[in-house]
Formats: sequence, C-alpha cells, structure tokens
Amino acid sequence: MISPLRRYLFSTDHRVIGIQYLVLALVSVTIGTLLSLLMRIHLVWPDRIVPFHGPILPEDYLALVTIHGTIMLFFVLTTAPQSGFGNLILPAQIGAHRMAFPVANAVSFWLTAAALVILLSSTFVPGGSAISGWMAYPPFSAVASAGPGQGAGMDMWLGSIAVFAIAGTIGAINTLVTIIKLRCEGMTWDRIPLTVWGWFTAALLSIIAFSVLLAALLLLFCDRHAGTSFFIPTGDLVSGVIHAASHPGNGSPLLWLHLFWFFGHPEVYIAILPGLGLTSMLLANFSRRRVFAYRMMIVTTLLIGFLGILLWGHHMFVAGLNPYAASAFAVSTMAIAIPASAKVLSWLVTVWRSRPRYTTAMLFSLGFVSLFITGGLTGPVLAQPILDEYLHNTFFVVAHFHLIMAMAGIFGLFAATYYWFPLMTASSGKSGRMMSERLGRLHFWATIAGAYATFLPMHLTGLMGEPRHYAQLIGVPNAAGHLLAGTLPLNRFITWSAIFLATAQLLFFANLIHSLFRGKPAPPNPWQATTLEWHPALHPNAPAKAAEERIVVYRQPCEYQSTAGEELILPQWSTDAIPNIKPE
Amino acid sequence: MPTTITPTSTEPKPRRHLEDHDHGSGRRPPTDKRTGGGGDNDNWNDRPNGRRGPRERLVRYRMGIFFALASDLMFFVAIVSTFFVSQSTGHFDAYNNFVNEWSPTLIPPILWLNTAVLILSSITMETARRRMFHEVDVMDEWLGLGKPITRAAIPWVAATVVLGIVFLVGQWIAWTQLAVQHVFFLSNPSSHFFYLITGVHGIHLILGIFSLIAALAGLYVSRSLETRQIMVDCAAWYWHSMGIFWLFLFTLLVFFQ
Amino acid sequence: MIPFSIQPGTFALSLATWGLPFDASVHGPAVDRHLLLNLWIILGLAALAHLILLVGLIARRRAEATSWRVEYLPLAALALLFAFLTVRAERLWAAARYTGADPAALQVQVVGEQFAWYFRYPGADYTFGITRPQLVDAGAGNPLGIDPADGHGTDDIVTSELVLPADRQVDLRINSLDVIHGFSVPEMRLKQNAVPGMTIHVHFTPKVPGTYAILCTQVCGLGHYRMNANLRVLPPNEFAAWLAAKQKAVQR
Amino acid sequence: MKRIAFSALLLFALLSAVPALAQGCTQCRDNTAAAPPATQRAYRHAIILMAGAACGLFVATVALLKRSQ
Repeated sequence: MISPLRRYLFSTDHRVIGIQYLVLALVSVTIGTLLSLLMRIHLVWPDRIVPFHGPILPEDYLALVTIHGTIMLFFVLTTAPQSGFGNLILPAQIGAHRMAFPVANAVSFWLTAAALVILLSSTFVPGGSAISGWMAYPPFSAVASAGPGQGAGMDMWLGSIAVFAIAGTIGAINTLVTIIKLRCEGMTWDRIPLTVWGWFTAALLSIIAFSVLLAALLLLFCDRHAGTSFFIPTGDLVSGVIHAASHPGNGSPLLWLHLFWFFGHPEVYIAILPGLGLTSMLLANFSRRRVFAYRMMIVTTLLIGFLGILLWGHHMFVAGLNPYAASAFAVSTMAIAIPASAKVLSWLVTVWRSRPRYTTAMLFSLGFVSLFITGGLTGPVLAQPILDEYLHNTFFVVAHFHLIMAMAGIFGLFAATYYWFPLMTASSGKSGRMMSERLGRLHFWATIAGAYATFLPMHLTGLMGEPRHYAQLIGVPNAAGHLLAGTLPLNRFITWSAIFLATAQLLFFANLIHSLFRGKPAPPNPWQATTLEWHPALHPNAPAKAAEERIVVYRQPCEYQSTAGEELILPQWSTDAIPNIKPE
Repeated sequence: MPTTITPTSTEPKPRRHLEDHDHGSGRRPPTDKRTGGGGDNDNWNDRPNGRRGPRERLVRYRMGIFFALASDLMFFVAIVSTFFVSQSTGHFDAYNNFVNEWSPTLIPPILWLNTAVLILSSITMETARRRMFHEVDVMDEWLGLGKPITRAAIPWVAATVVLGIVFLVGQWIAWTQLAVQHVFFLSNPSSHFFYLITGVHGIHLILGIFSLIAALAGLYVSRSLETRQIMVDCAAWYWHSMGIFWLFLFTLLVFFQ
Repeated sequence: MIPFSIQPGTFALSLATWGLPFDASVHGPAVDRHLLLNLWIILGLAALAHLILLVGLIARRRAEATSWRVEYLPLAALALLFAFLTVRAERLWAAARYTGADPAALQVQVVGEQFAWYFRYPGADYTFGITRPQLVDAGAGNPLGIDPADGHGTDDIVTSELVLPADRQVDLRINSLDVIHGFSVPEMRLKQNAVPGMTIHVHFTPKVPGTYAILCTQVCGLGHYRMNANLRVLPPNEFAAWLAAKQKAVQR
Repeated sequence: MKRIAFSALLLFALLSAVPALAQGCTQCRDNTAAAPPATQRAYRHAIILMAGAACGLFVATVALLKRSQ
C-alpha cells in the first residue's frame, strides 16, 4: 500500500503524470485566457479600472502580452498534447504498458511545474514581468534598463524558459525511446497510428530545437549579467547608457533572431503535429473509413517536421535579413504548404460521402479541419516577402497564428478530451465515464462560432494596418491615431466575441465537472475504435496481471468492413472482425 | 500431377506460464542473445515488451543516453555557429571604417596535455565498459561465483575518474595562465568564447564525473548485474561523446580562430 | 444591444478593398494587386474546401474512395498555384529590394530611439556628418549625436517629421540608437525593422501629396504604441521651399 | 516511389536555396559595407551548420525507427 502522496503527487505512473500535465495545462489555459480578456478589454475601453490593480499601464499591457504568449505556447499548446495526452495514450497506442523512463517522466513534469511557477511569480518582482514579448528580441531583452520588467522579470522569464526547455527535452527523449523500443509485436512502420507519428515527430523536433533555445538563453544571460555582447551592438545607447565600455566586442541582434526562430518555428509545429494526427484518426474512426492515403499521411507528417527545421527565416523578412535569403526562405516556406494541403485533402476524402457519427469528438475534429484550412491559407500569403512587408507584425499575423495554432490546437485538445475521457477517468477495477454529449455539442457550436467571430475580423484590422503589441488604439497622436481609430469598431466587435468565446468555455468546465462525477459509465470501447488504447489488456481498468498479456498487432488502424448492411470493425489487435454495435 | 501437401500443425502451441517471466536477471544467462524458439517452452517473444531478456533494458537506456547526447550536440552546434558569426562581425566607427575587435586568444599549451589526458581517460573508460560485458566473468557471476565483473571494472572506472579530475584541473590551470596574461572572460569576443566553451564543456565533464562516481557506487552496491552494466555503459557513452565534443571544440579553438 | 456601431457605408467601402488603407506610393498598386489576388484566391480556396466538406458530410454514404488521383491531382494543382504566387511575389520583391536606389534619389536618414523617430537630411553638402553616441543629447537639440567638429554635420537638418517631395525617389537609411524598432508606413506599403548596429537601406517613391502615418511595428518598450510620426508628402516646389527654410534655420 | 521523388524535389528546392542564405543587407554599397562578405560567409556557414546538423539528426532518428521494427 503506497501513500496517496506517492500515488497521486510523486507518482511515476505515466497515466497519473499525463493527468498532472493536463491539470497544469488547464490551469495555464485559464490564466492565459483571462489575461487575453484583460488585453482585449483594455484595447477598446482603456479607461476601465481593473479591480485590485487600477488602470492598465502600457507596461502592464506588454507584460500581459508576454505572459499570455509564453503561457499559451509553452504551458498549454506544448504541454497538453505532447506531454499530457502523450503520456496518457501514447504507450497504450503502441501496445506498451509503460513509458520507457518513468522516473525521468516524473522529473520532467515537476520541472515543467517549476517553470510555470517561476514564470507566474515574475509578476511580483519589482518592475513586474518581462515586457518584450515571447520572442524577447535583444537589445530590448538584453539590457535591464530598456524598460520596466526587463530586469528581474526578464531574468525570471529566462530562467523559466530554460527550465522548461530542459523538461521538454527529457520528456521528448522519453517519448522517442518509448516509440522506438516499446512497440508491441507487429506494430510496424505503417501500422503505427498517426497520432503516434505526430508525437514522434514533435518529440524529434523538441530534442533538436530546445537545446538550441537553451544555448541562446545562455548567451543572452551572459549579455545581461556577464558583460559580454553577443547580441548587443557596439555603442548601443539604451536610456542614456552607452554599452560600449562595459560590453567589448560587437554583437548582432540578428544572431538572436536566427537562434530564437530556429527554435521558435519548430516549436509551433510541436504544438500542432499531435493534433494533425489525432484529427486523421478521429475522422476515420467516426466515418468508418480507412484514413485515405495512410502512408502519404505518415510521409507528410515527417515532411512537415523536416521542413519545419528549414524555414525559420520567414519570421525575419523585414528584420534586416538579406533579401536573397528572404527569397530562399520564402521558397522553403511555400514548400511546406504542399504537405499541409495533402493532409487537408486526405481529411476531405476520408469524410467524403461517409455519413459519419456526429459525436462531440467528431465535431471538434471537423472544427479542427475547418480552422486548419482557414488559418492555414493565410500562411502562403505571409510567406511572400513582398506581402509580409506590409502584413508583418500586424493583426493579420495575429489572426493567422491564432487560427491555425491556438484555435486548431485547442480544438485538437477538446477532441482528445471528449474522445479519451473514458480512459482518463477509468482506473483499475472501475470503468470510466463518458462526457455529456449534449453539453459537448452546445460547447462545440459556441466555441467555433466564438473562434471565427474573434479571429476572422482580426484579418481585416490587420489589413487596415493595426500593429501588434499596441497598448492603446485611442489617444494616439499624429496621423497614426487616425489610422488606428479606424479599426476601433471592428476591435469592439472582436472584444465582445472574445468575451463570448471565453464564456462559452464555462460549458466545458461544467461538462468536465458534471461528467467526472455523474457522467454515465463508459462501455469498454465506446467509440468502436480500432486502436490499441481500447485493448482490454491496455485499458486503465484492466487487472494487474494483464501486464503479462502479450499484445500483437495484425493490421493498420481504422479498418472497417461493411458487408451486406451490417458493419464490422477490425481492431488492430484482433485477427477477425467484430460486429459493430451501433450505439442507440 | 504434383500436389503440395501442407502438414497441419499437430503439436499445440506451447502455453505461456505467467510465472516464468524473466525480469532480465532470471534463469536465462545474461549473455544469451537468443529470443525464444528451441522448443524450450520459453519463447521470449511471448513476453510483453520490456520483459524480453537481459539486454532489453540496457538497449533502452543506451538509446535514451544517445538522444540526450544528440540534443546536447545541437547545443554545442548552436554555440559553435555563434562563434563563427561573432568571429567575423565588426562594426563601423565614427569615421566609417570597419572595426573587428576579434583578436584570437592564444591557446595555453597545457590544453594539448589535457586533450591527451581526456583521450587516455576515454580509453580507460572503454576498457571498463568492455570488462562489464566480458562473457566469462558474466557467466561466472551469473553462476554465483562472486562479483568478478565488479572487481575487474572498478579500477578502470576509478582511473577514468582520476583522469577526468586531472583534465578539469588542467583546464583550471589553463584559465589561470590566461588570467596571468590578463586575458579574461570580458577581454575580447574570442576570449568570451574561449571561456564559454571550456566552461560549458567543463560543466558537462563534472556531470560526467558525478555519473562515474554513481557508477562506482553502483558497482559496489547494486546486486543486479544488469543495473551495473547499464550504469557503466551509459556513463561510458556519455564520457566518450564528451571527449569527442572536446576534440571538435579544441580544433575549433586552435585552428579556426 | 449592438456591441459595435459601424457606419455601413464606410464599412462596405473598406470591405471592397479588404480595408486596405489609401495607397500613396508608386510601387504600391502592384503590391496591392498581388495582395488582393492572394486574398481572393485563398477566400475562394477556403470556400471551396468548406463546400466540399459540407457536401461530403450531407451526401449519402458511398464506398470509400480508393483512387490516388483524388489526392495527387488537386495536390499538383495547388503546388502549381503556390509556385505561381511565389514567382509573382518574388518578382515584386526583387524589384523592391534587390537593387539599390538610383543615385539621384533623395537621401534621408531615419533613426529610431525609445520612443521617437528622427529624420536627418544631409543638407547643402549632400553628406551626412559624423555621429557619436557619446554626444547624443535630445535636450540640447542634438538627438542623433552629430559631431559639431565635423564640417559635414553642421548643415545637417534633423526633423521629427518626415517631409518628402512627391514623385521623387527617396533612399532611406534606417538604423536605431537603442533597441530594434519597426519603421512602417502603411500608406506607402513600406516596412523595415530598424536594427541597432546596422544601416539598412530601403527606397521608394511617394506619389500622392498628403499626411500619412509612420508607426513602430516592433515592440520596443512601454512607449511602443505612441512611437509614431507623420510623413508629409509635398509637391516638389513646396518641398524645395520647406527645405530652404530649414537650411536657413540651421545656418543661423 | 512517387513520394520519394516528391520529397526529393522539395529537398532540391531547399538545398538550391541554401547558397543564398547569406546575412546582412546587400542591397547597395553602404549595406554591403554594413555586412562585409566575411560576415555574410560566416552567417552562411553558421546557418548551413545548424540546419545540416538538425536535418542529420532528424533523418538519423527516422532511420532508427524504420530499422527497429
């Protein structure tokens, strides 16, 4: 009998760790959403007083932006799909009973939690949190006197991200070894579920990217405290202080841009790749079809990851990059649109004339497809340097990455939650619970409406020329004030939509809490899925001695037969077809 | 006409016994690389993953350490590329002529000695690693004739620890020699990089020494042969790659300034 | 209640051009054409994809598609489309950035600092004077640190608004004193980061006289949102008069 | 086979782009001065080094997965 502390807090069981990650992500996403609401409200009603805080000063606004971006990207979109569901589901989907390195797994989680605590507590240090955005361009981020929050706040930001990078690397190593070494018999190259391919590619990108980020952070730290100048040019004059005497040598800020975006772009693929895989699997499952062009999907997943390493330069078109280099990066960026469209085509063909079952998970996968299309199509536009010269750092970009990364990523997470909730709530001996479908549908329609209402108009304000990171649109002097004032009506609409979108998530929380305690008990394989996480021996409520059972895989996932009216499903683990019990 | 007669399998497939699973240190000699067959009712493929014989855990840990080293490689690659860039970036002074403050740091000759020491330590470590898998000793130990493996490996590991410490001391001496010549971390871009690279690599080596000491302790304490093999093996691979990284970084510092 | 109030007329107008601001530069119209082409294409593609999705969901169930043509033909079409757009964009980009300004272009230096833009005209001798960061003192009227010892610097004109003649190419040399700023003129379809330690040239030709906004588009500190200036484009003769007045002011 | 050719084509597109990955503004005289050829070469080497190392790791790991099945 192990103590509850050992079991729930410092557990090395991958399921418990997965849940811990998801809880952490849920906390983070709540905080991040509230911060974004504060920003939206401040943009259109700048004179509102925040309770317990007073008016939002420009530096507060920039701190909000920075913390919002950092939390959402690192602690939600990286943590939840890759580490959360990666721990909960990944071993089962490849027929393994455990992750490769349970202790390293727990260490990785606690490092992540520590990173989050460091980041959030940076709000309380003198000067407040960092205000230089999540990309922290030097010299702004390298010189403490460049602004409030660039002192202790920036240091804590650096520390938090460094710890997170280490944690992410450990987790990625664990994932990779698990996928490569612990697959069960017969789980060959093209029988691996696409979700696992997503996790694999994302983990691969993590071990490549995070260590580069770590090196960049180390150099930036030296610039801030050891008096070097890797990123600070000679004779840089920040707030009356010349950094020539104290900083020998001549750094180049562009160096940081290269190093950071070498990490930063793979990072956004780390956030979205598991969602891509999950969408393919869910669409196929609920429309009772094979995934169309399965091998093609594997190749495109790997290709997206591979190209993701080679196109960081498209973040630097107007940053002083050599125009020829800009052209080259534009080509490589356009190239990645092709595997992405291949995925979309496969989804469309998979559901084409299939009369799928509209469960909530399916709805969210369809929503993922829609958002991926809408948000993805603006990618090629931004990939053209001459257009990026106008759109760079406007709200057009904000709309682009919020649709394709934030919203699509979140939709993937929602789909995963509704789909795997029975596995998340099941424990040995007692079966899991389903989430309420009625509430779920309501939640879906509210969320997708809110998402589009919030982020589609942003394209327009961006085209009107509204830049990012602006703490105010009202009361700006000169002709700029006129330009910005023109975007106010749309911005009011966006703010209202954002409030609606955030409020709609209360439905999700209600559903979560309700189903946790009162959800109707789940059958062993509620969705008639074919992947291994529903295998009786790998199910969380399997008896302990099931760990001795030998798992063998005979076929690709998502194989169904519909002969003479009655449908048969062929799970990966079974030699013969099982009649598909139509849910009432 | 020729007919092919396919004989139906007369003997039933051997049943698995739940109790005869092998956690890696079981009935099967740890040198055994067979997986099943042989009609000995002990087909190791009939085991769930992670239960398939002595070497499986070893291979898993080895792969883990390799991935860790791969990401560490990217860390050094990033620093080296920064080295190349800052080496050749300059600025324009007020009179618009190009100034590049990079003046190569003179490499203290003791670094050559340190490099030799590090290579030597890699050799001793490799010997220790080989000893861990020496078949005769492994069989002896498995048959219960004491811990010849440990006895054989400990001196080599200890030697590696000593050599590693010697290397670190040598690096420290190199730093002090530079300091005597008034070349400090802040003196010059190239000195930034000299101290940064040697320092970061030194930290890696300190970690390596800790893992070696852990391996030593494990050699004394641990009763499971496999665990000891894993500890020494992983420590060895880490140590070797640190040596290789150093060779690259050293060539960089010596020839590419 | 209606959460937002829009004059329908202006809204419809702005929707027709996707809300793009007025275009006052010579190279702008080509960029706008390409941008609008892109926007209409992706709008069409998005609509098409969603249509296919909906039809596929509504229509009666049928055996699943097996032919790989459904994957490769559209993919090839898309690849061609993207290639076409890339080539078209690259040609515009090359025209804008691959070549330098012509020697007759008006030379203006743009300097960003927290949180203001300064503009320097070389003055009568067409040569910029030496600047030293040590001498920077906005209070004493020398925000760029022009070295008084250098003869070229004495006649340099430093302004806080960018005044340009219409229909004459201008060659901006952009740099920054402290942190990275973003020099952006939406009405000129122009954007370039101002990076400390680098001098980056962009050149363009304003066409329509008027007053336009200059924004900072790279977060540079708490004053980022108010770091802007006016660009006044004057008819050539008025510009000459303005420049002469400024020069007289400097000589005195 | 088609897929191989397809990805090979993309790879070619990228690698043909690599030589252009120089750094600094080469738009006109002053800018070539602002980033002298040495600097551009250094940046090019750095970019190729990093991208190359990363791609090598990526391919190696995928090969590892392919082998261990």
